[in-house]
Amino acid sequence: QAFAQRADVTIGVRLEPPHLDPTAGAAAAIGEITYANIFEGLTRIDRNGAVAPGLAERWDVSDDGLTYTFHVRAGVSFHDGSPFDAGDARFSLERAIAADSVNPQKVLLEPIEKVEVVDAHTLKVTLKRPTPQLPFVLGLPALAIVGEETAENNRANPNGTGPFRFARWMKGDRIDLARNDRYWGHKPALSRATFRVIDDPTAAYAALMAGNIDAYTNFPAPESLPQFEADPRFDVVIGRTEGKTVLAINNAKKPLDDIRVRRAIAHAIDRKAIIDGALYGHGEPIGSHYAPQNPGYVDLTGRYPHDPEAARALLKEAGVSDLRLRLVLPPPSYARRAGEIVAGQLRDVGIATDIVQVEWAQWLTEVFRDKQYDLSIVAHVEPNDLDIYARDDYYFNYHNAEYRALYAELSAEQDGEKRLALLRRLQEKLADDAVNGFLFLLPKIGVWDAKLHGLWENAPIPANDLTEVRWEY
Amino acid sequence: MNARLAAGAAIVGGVCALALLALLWTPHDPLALNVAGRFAPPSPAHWLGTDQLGRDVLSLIMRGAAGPVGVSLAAVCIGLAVGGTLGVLAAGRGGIGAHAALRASDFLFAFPALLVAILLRETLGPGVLNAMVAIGIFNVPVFTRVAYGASLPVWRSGYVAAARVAGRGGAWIGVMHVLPNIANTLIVQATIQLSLGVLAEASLSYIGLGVQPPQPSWGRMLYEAQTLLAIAPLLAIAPGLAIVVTVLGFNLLGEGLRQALDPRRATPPEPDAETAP
Amino acid sequence: MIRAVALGLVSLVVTLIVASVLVFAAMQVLPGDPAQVMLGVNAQPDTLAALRAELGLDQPAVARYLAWISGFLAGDLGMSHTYGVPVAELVGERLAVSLPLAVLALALSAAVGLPLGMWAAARRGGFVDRAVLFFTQLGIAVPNFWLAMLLVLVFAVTWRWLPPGGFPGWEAGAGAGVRALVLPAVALAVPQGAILAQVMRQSLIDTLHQDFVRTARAKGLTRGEALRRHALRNAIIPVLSVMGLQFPFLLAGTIIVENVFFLPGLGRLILQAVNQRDLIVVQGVVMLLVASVAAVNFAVNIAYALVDPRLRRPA
Amino acid sequence: MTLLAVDNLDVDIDGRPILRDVGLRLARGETLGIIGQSGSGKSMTALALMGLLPEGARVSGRIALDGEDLLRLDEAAMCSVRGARIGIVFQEPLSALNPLMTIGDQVAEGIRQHRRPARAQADALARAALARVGLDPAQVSPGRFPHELSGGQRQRVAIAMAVAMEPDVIIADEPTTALDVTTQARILDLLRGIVRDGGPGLLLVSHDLGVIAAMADRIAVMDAGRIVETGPAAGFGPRVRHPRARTLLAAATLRAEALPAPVTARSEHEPPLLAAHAVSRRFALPRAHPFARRTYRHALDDVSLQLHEGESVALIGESGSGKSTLARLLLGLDRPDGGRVTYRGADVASLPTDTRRRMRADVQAVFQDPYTSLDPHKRAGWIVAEPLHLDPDAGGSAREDRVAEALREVGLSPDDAKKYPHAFSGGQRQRIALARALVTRPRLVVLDEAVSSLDVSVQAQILDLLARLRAGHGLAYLFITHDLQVARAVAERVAVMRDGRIVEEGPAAQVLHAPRHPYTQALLAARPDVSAFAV
Ligand SMILES: Nc1ncnc2c1ncn2[C@@H]1O[C@H](COP(=O)(O)OP(=O)(O)OP(=O)(O)O)[C@@H](O)[C@H]1O
Ligand SMILES: Nc1ncnc2c1ncn2[C@@H]1O[C@H](COP(=O)(O)OP(=O)(O)OP(=O)(O)O)[C@@H](O)[C@H]1O
Ligand SMILES: [Mg+2]
Ligand SMILES: [Mg+2]
Repeated sequence: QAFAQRADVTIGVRLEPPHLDPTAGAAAAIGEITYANIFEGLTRIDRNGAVAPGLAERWDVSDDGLTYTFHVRAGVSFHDGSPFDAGDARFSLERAIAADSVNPQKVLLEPIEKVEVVDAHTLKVTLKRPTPQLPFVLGLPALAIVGEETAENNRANPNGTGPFRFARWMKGDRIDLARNDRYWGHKPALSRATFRVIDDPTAAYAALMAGNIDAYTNFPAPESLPQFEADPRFDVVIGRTEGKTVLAINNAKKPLDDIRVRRAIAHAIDRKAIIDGALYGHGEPIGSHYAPQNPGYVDLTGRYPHDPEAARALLKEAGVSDLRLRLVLPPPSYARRAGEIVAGQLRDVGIATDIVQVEWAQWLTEVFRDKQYDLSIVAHVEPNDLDIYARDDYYFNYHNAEYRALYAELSAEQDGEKRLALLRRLQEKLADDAVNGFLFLLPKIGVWDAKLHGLWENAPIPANDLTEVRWEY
Repeated sequence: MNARLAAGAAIVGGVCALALLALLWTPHDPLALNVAGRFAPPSPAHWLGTDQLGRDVLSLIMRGAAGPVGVSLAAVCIGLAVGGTLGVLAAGRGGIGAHAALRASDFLFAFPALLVAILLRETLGPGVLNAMVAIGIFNVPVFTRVAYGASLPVWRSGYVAAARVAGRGGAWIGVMHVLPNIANTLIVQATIQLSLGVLAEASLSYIGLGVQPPQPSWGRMLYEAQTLLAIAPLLAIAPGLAIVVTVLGFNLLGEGLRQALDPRRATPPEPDAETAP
Repeated sequence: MIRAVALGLVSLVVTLIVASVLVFAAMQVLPGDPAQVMLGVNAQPDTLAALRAELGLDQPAVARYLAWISGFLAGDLGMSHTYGVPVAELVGERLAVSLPLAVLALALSAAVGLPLGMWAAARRGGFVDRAVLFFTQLGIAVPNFWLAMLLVLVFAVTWRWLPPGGFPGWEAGAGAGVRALVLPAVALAVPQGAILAQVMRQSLIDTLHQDFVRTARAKGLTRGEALRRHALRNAIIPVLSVMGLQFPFLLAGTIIVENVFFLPGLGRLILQAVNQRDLIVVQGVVMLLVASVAAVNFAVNIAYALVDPRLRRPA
Repeated sequence: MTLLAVDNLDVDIDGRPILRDVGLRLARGETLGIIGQSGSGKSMTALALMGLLPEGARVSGRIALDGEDLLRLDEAAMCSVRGARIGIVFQEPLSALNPLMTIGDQVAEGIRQHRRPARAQADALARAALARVGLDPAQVSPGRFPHELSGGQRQRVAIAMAVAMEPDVIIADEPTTALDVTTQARILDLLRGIVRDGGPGLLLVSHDLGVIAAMADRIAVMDAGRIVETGPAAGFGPRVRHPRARTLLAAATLRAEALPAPVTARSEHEPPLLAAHAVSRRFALPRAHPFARRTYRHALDDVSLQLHEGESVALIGESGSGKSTLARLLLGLDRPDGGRVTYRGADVASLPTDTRRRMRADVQAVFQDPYTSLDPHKRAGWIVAEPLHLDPDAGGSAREDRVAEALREVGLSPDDAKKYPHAFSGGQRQRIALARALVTRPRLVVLDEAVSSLDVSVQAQILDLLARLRAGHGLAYLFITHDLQVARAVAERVAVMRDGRIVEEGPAAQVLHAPRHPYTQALLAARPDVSAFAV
């Protein structure tokens, strides 16, 4: 066709990032804009969730698993023109580990003993104990490599090594990126990219329909998908995230500390109705805290079939009647919608619920920090996060010695097969104890212009990697 | 009784009756989910069909009336109690105190109800009480102004002077003379505020600050129906119409009352009958 | 006149001081820790403490108030916790959207509402009057978010005449900016215009009953001339005060409409700031609103004085 | 040829008959006075001539101006008649003027409307018209706004607007009712002058016989929408036949022949019942800006007045002279800025509670307006009983008896206690107010313009009643009025106020017949003579 090749794209995002420094904020929205576009790490996580080389071309692991040697690329420079070398990498890591660090992934770097520069292109990381996860961790958005001089300005004026540089931010409306012509790697096809903040599902629908945006990679209103599917202008792509959506249960609170009550709740839940009702059928049921796409997954969804009779019987056995629970719901629509359905299902087995809708700030303090809740619904989007059930102070209040022992075993285990076996046992343990109500894996619903190619189908981490995005007519 | 008054009274009466009835009886349990039977079109079993979770829309609309009606009533009571008292006192006392009271109530105008509701939600947690207080606060300055304006001439009237000469104190005068004489004005304003209150409650529920789920609310129904317009337009039309009709009803009632109670329309006093010898 | 100006300034200052204390106090009782919100679920206690210190949240409340207010007086509204940019800059950017939007909405509502009200008053009791009354009542009763949604569906999605939302920025040209504001302004203006039409109508009818209108007619003016030359100016005073009340409402009461049209306005800023516990931004915006209410009151009073000579020179 | 001829004029408003078969004749240079009670249709007649009847009015009959029937004219033609050929002066001088327009513009507007002259020319004509009514542009700038003028000046502006176009007919609807006697006299002079030199016909509407007597060549009496009597002014009274017209005239020309004698002999040593000692009261005027010095209006300036047991005192003076302010101080409704008010010799400001209650029971009041002095939401019985809490003897069933007694005393029936104020006429309401004042068996009643808003005939009845009560109970009165006639009828002693001071005080006979102070003399001289109406 005679059209000039388009080289710009406008992508809708639900939340505006508070700032653009992924090393200083937990908001997923930061990564959704900066990851792989502006900032790069030593490693990167690709569209399938696998670890791939980033600013480190390759790395070697010592036999005891305690020393990692990263060979960083030559000829890389930051957007401001200053060159990148192993010193920048060390600075970035040390900055993240430091006592006054505000890095949201600081906890994952705890095994690091020290970071040394061997030469300009070699970095040595020494660990306190074997941590096979390290290359994956270093690929997370928060472990982006930053320049020493510009690190403190990244919030408003991010300076990275990625294929796009930051151009402009109209707060509340859009963030513009422009191609970095000095990029070390493969040049992206796009010369400009715009992220527009569109929070309201109806507005997102209208913006797509009216051609105001080209893509919405995490579309919040699955109910309108049939219209996009029927419209040849659009591609609808349903992928996976790592978002294990659970009905979190406060395991320390009476009578929820009684396993029979938790099992009754598990029986009361009808995942199909929830997935149909809240996600219009898009979403996979899960039976434990583990995503189906990951190695070692076991399908435990049959462990507690939907059975109101059984639920009622269990409650009776536990001597619980007139149970009234507080269901605290954070803002995302999957939580609000699923919450309403869960409340209805619990009502069917004689458990009354008070729904309390809160914003994140309140959820974080009330539920997450102070553990003042009975039930809540939230998607845990961190990959490989079985450790949260082994933590002392996690909001589920699940304190189980057996699980912790198993998890400790897993952490130290280097052997692949054994790891998988342990992973399975951990999943089964969680399901057995009915720690939480395990609902579904959050789908990644992408709607974009049919001529747009190269966007991620799945979301192993929250990101909109634009390196391979292009228009094809 | 004029036409507007009649229409307004009929609508408001109908909505209130429906809200009360819904507490005792609805065609279906408005909270009963049936995801498999969602988006059913209107049928004899479900007059307005079912919603995205298979609930009966008519039952939801009926039960949903309690929110706007209850909230706006409570909010008007707050406005009347605080604003009315403030206005009457300010008019009776006069001076710097009155000036301060009026300024203070005007000051509340600077805080849109929505903002107050958001702040309240963050401090007290979400719930219908916040909506009442937020809209109530919004009503305070309105009633202060109205009560002040209406009671000022009453405080200066001959019969208040006469009551003072009769040895009566300010409290007696305020209650026995001023209040009954400004009641009409306050009632008219109250119906107008009620209509605004219904609208405000709908807006607050629309952004999740009103009645909490699973209890149905018109504003939230509208919010949820927005993305379903193409699939089930009735889901958006039904609560929208319910809001419009209710607001219109209170509005008509207010306008009708204003007309009926307008002193200009009152029949002129009979000419003196005493001139005959 | 001088009296009005001076009194206005004094009450503006008092209002702002009272508001600042109230707002600051309200912010203190908000539950939720700004640092926690910024750092999310994986934040470690020492990380949180570090951030709190960085934001100055470890200081006692009184000290923070004094720091804030003294900065405020010096024209420094502080730094946004989340964005890390000066609040003034943030508010300025949003005002560049909200202010034109409010002005446009007010202008639209006045441009439509006032003539409608006049027309109805001139034909009171007639068909026009009834029609205006009916439609204005409907206009008031329709929730504006509902209207906004319909406008988007019709004018943006179906006909594609206007953008469905967003704001391209004024540097994209005044035309593009105004185009982006048309639909939201209409959504806001419909109920406000309906109110203005009703107020205008009532006020005109009240004025038309007054003796001086009869005097004017006795001089030989026609009904229309008497209305235009005598009743209108007298009737405009209550209309002015209603417009004065509407303006701050339009400036900030538009969170919902801003959401539907994903406009980067003040309403969304405040909502976002509350949710992210960016207290200093909330404080700043609320102060701005209070100041604008006071300023508009002030302007309305001046406008009264311009319209009404009785307020210019006391008898 | 008659200038204006009205025949068979009928007006209905919303189906209610307002005017019936009204017929009038007016010649050039002639003044026709229309009198009649309130509500008899005088204003409606005037408005019908202007074609300015309220909405919903239906007119039939004939209004011929120089032989042309105005009722046949279309609206545009009628507009060119209004102002140009018929001018009208309305009653209320403040509300009849547009507050937002300068007086010059308001006068010029009519000129521009009809003659379409150049702006400067219109302004010049307006200045001339203003000068003609005594508002010399050098002193009263045409650039002033109505609120910057006194009541009399405003009325002059209204007249200037009416005469600026040299109309053939001038209608003046109660042009002086809102004004005090001295201003009234000046306005009437002005109107008389205009009729004399310009030769227009003047239709003068008033319920005040004094005004009509001073002005009219011929007189028409209206009653219930009809003209019941017409004739030349000279010797009008004796010729009147219609019974309603006769009562009207009789009441208006009433003379209080017998001054009521003091009932109780009082001892010189007893302190006065109620007294003001050198009181002053000032009101802050609005400041130009917050830092300006406060300025005050001295409503009362060093005023002393003593009211003894059984005595009847009249306080007269023109509007704004401070009469009501003094009454409010005496009644304890307001506090003086200087001086003292005493009750039986004790300072009112520091009375012990029981004495205060006694004072409240002893001193009662009746106020001016019969329509606002009764709470419309309370029954007459409740209203009358309101002060009874002051009287320990009036508990339980005694209460009802006392109310019934008070009602009977003022000539109402005890059954009236159940009715609401709106069911009573103006005169009856003032009786209820009086009953309320009497129910505690007071020693003194302060009557602030208690009869001024009543019809003359009703006025007479109330005055009669007061005289009887005084004779029966030995009541003392403080009678505040701007009406000399009334003062003459009730008072033994008269005090004259002007600008917040008492300028003359003495026995009624002396002050009203041989005044010493020039102001009192002017007041008496300004009073029009109504003897022509004596029936
Ligand atoms: N706008 C109106 N609509 C209906 N009836 C009216 C209206 N104005 C006056 N009337 C009635 O018309 C009758 C005559 O009123 P009009 O004003 O002519 O009396 P008036 O003789 O001028 O009395 P006053 O001395 O009190 O001015 C009264 O019964 C009055 O109630
Ligand atoms: N509350 C007040 N505030 C300010 N000025 C007042 C107040 N009350 C009275 N005045 C002024 O005091 C002066 C005397 O008023 P007052 O009412 O005593 O006059 P009056 O003799 O009773 O007049 P009228 O015959 O019109 O009733 C007037 O100039 C009036 O404007
Ligand atoms: Mg009249
Ligand atoms: Mg007075």
